[in-house]
Amino acid sequence: MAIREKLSGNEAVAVAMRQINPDVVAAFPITPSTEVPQYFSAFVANGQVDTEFVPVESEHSAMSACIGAGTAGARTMTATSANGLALMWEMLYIAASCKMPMVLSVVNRALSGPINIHNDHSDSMGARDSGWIQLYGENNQEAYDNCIMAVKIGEHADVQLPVMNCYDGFITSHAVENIELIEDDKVKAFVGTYQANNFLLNSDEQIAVGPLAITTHYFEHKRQQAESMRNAKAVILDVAKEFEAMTGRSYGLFESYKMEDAERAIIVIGSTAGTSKFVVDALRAKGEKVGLIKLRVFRPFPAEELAEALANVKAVAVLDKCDGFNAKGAPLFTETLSALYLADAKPLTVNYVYGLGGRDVRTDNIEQVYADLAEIVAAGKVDGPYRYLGVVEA
Amino acid sequence: MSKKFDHDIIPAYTPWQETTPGGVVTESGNAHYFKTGDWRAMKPVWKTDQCKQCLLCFPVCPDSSIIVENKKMTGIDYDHCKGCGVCVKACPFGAFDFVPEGE
Amino acid sequence: MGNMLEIRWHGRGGQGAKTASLLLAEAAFDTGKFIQGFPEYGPERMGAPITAYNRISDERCPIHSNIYEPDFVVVVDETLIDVVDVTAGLKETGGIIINTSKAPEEVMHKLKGYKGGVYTIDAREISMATLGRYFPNTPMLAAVVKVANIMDEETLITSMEKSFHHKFANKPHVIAPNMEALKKSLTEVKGA
Amino acid sequence: MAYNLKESTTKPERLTGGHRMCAGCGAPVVVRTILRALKEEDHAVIGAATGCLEVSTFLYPYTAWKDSFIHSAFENAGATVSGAEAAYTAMKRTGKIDDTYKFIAFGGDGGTYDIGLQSLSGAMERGHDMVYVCYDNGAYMNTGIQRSSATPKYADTTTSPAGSVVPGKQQFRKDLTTVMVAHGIPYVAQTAPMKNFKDLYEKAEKAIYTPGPAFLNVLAPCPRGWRYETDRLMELCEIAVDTCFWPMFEVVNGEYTLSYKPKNKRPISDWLEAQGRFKHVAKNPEVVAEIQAEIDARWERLLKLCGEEA
Repeated sequence: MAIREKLSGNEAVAVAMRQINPDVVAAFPITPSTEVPQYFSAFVANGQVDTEFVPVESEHSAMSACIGAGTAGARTMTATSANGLALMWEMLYIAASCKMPMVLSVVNRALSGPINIHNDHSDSMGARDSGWIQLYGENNQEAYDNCIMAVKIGEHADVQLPVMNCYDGFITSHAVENIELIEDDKVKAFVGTYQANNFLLNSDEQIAVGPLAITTHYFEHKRQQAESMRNAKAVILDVAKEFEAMTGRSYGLFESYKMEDAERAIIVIGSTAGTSKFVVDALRAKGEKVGLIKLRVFRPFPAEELAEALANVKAVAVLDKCDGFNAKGAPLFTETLSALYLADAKPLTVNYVYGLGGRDVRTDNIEQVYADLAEIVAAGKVDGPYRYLGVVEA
Repeated sequence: MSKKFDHDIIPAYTPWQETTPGGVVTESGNAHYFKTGDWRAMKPVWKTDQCKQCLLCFPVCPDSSIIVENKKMTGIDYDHCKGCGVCVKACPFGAFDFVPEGE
Repeated sequence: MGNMLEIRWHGRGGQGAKTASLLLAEAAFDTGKFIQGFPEYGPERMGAPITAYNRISDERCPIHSNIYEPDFVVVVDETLIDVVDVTAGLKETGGIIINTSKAPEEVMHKLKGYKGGVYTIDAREISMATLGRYFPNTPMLAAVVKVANIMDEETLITSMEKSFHHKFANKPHVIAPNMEALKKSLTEVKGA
Repeated sequence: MAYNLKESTTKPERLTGGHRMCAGCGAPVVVRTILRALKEEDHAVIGAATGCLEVSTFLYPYTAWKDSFIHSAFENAGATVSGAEAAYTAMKRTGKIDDTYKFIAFGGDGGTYDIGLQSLSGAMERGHDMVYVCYDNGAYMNTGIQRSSATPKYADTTTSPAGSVVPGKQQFRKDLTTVMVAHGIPYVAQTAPMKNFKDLYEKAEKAIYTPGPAFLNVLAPCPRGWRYETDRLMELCEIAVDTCFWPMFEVVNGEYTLSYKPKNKRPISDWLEAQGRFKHVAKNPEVVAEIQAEIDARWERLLKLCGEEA
């Protein structure tokens, strides 16, 4: 019987971490992720977990300590946001290259500058090619559920990669909403005990981690790492099935909302998906054939699945909560385009960069996108595919 | 990793399917199998008769190449000795000659 | 989203408007509702005007934007009426609840012709009388529950008693005064 | 047990030959001695900052380390090893492991004095039971002899070249050992490979077996960067110590003790003239006097701290 609760996203993630009871948590405070180590350190202080909490002096050291702990054989977790993730950057790549499972909750926040504490996805999107699996949640429930599933995904023998559990700063992290928690013992059984294959503290076999690998070896190591990311897709789905059997809550690579006969669709990540669903319902009530795809897994990118889901759509708007600064569309858009290019069906596609620095995304913003899509369908072409939503124009 | 290699020494250009995950090396100290003796231009030669077994040559060697067994110097590991000559200078008894390699 | 009630709180940093919105969410949650309680965050510190929000409904609300057309507005600090557009977007089917010693008709002229319900409560007087210190949260919470008819009074009292026992586990002596403040507030809201 | 060189040779060699450090390098000599100070039955996790030592001892697929070893990056040996130590504490507490492990991080002066200072400071301040060893060769040797904050004044490096206007590095070296003393950690020492290695060995032993964080600053001559013949390693160490360029001392719970006082303090010109990196100034009386004055002032300060007569 699930536990009915009301928690903020950060509280929910901290509770998940308590239930997972990792060996080591090393973290440094940064808004809006700060509450995660705060709540968690209270669990440590009150003896509710067995974890060694390492209050490091920077995010770079947080990730470094996590790498030290993880390679030593510990189940390891941390949390950060924005500039904290940026400071970890170098170590993100190294963690992934060590093929080291670990869960990093990224409470998404705009990356400086200018400095801004509010939500967008520029932090984790910038780290999209660091070799980490990236899961994105819409609300506190998904942040909690993803945190638990992330442990199992990353530690799977076919994967062995670190996982980012991303959710929207303030909007999800600080809003209190209803949530269904899983009983402690069920979480414990679900994640099981972590047993690393090779680890520093194995007295039967001393190992060395983090070599200099020159041209005769480096490429093969990266190729092997890439394979783990490829393997992750099936594992993510298997773990989701197992999770559904436990909770009744179903997860995939993305969620298709009213897409069966949809002619116009939006692809979006995170909390805006909720606001968009509200709009889809309202437009559906008026008889409009609109739908929504909420991406949950950005790495590995579900290209084929996404192309298939969009096969019968006439026009699709890809919403990016960060700019790619390539002057030609933001990350989700360019990846979606690549997916569609290799598929047979190619709906008309348009990009909207929206919500930067916490610019509030209102239902009427989303209504506007569906209205624009109607115009695109009518015109049979896209004029100006690189658009901004909610920015103030002269 | 589908294949086992001697002493975990993964050959150059090993297929990615067979290399070690994350670049881990599971046989500690396998650098022992890498010979650095051919780096040597000069060679220390131990003169048993002049050696007083003070062992001062032992800790100064950067390449762990002074062989000591049962607290006695027994020889030089030429597989790894790079010929730096530190042992030669460290010996208070002149128990090493330092000669060009090949002589 | 039938039956969705949207509430906006105006307060000053440090006065507990955020806490009050979370308390309201908690009380509504206890009655089986789906709730959202969230502040609008900024770099503001003590004293700066802040805004917090509640959504309360019978099913999970997927919207994650701020609230622009609230059913009710709660003003925790009456001096804010002069500096913040407190009735912006406020539905005339709803109302505004202001913490002041004045009667509703005495503050109405400051509300830019707002035609909906205007209610006042002297949270300072109630708080001082019951708690001996100024904590406007409990009175404001009681007032908005009563005015917006979020739940019946008995349910609120039961829920808050439970919540106070949890919250003040380490200082049980403040539970009774808080309950008194709650009950007193339910009877002292003025306006219609 | 008192140090005995002969006895210490019975300890297993924990750094094998076959690594790719330069012939005559001081760093592996330092490392070997420190590892000998480990009890034979104790395991160790060794960490290293990116640098000569790291890239030369763990060039895939070869590791020269007999103990478990981790490298992650240049600036974070302190944090990385503190993470491993935290894992040990947690896993030992929950019964997942039961062997005894010691934690030692090695960094060059670049990875310690400069880019890794924050990470080192954090690890020491948090009180992890670990030893951080700086093998100080006074420049970024791994990238090709660039100046660091440990580089001596006037040294010719590739980023502080001796030019016609600017005669090499323009600043005296940072006194990192004192910075580490200011952390209030239980054990800090400065040492060098000397004679029968008693000082280095005993300090390593104390550092490893003092509970809590410890810091060792160890002189590690670099024949390539300092420009001297490789066989003069031990002579260079001796000159450094006897000129008081590199005093040997320890600080136990804040109490300074001098480990070695030269009977005849040698002039700093001996140090300058022994190395090619000072060739452009070694015979310049003004420069020599300036350096001598600084060396003397630092030495006097240290003597006072150690309660010694000048």
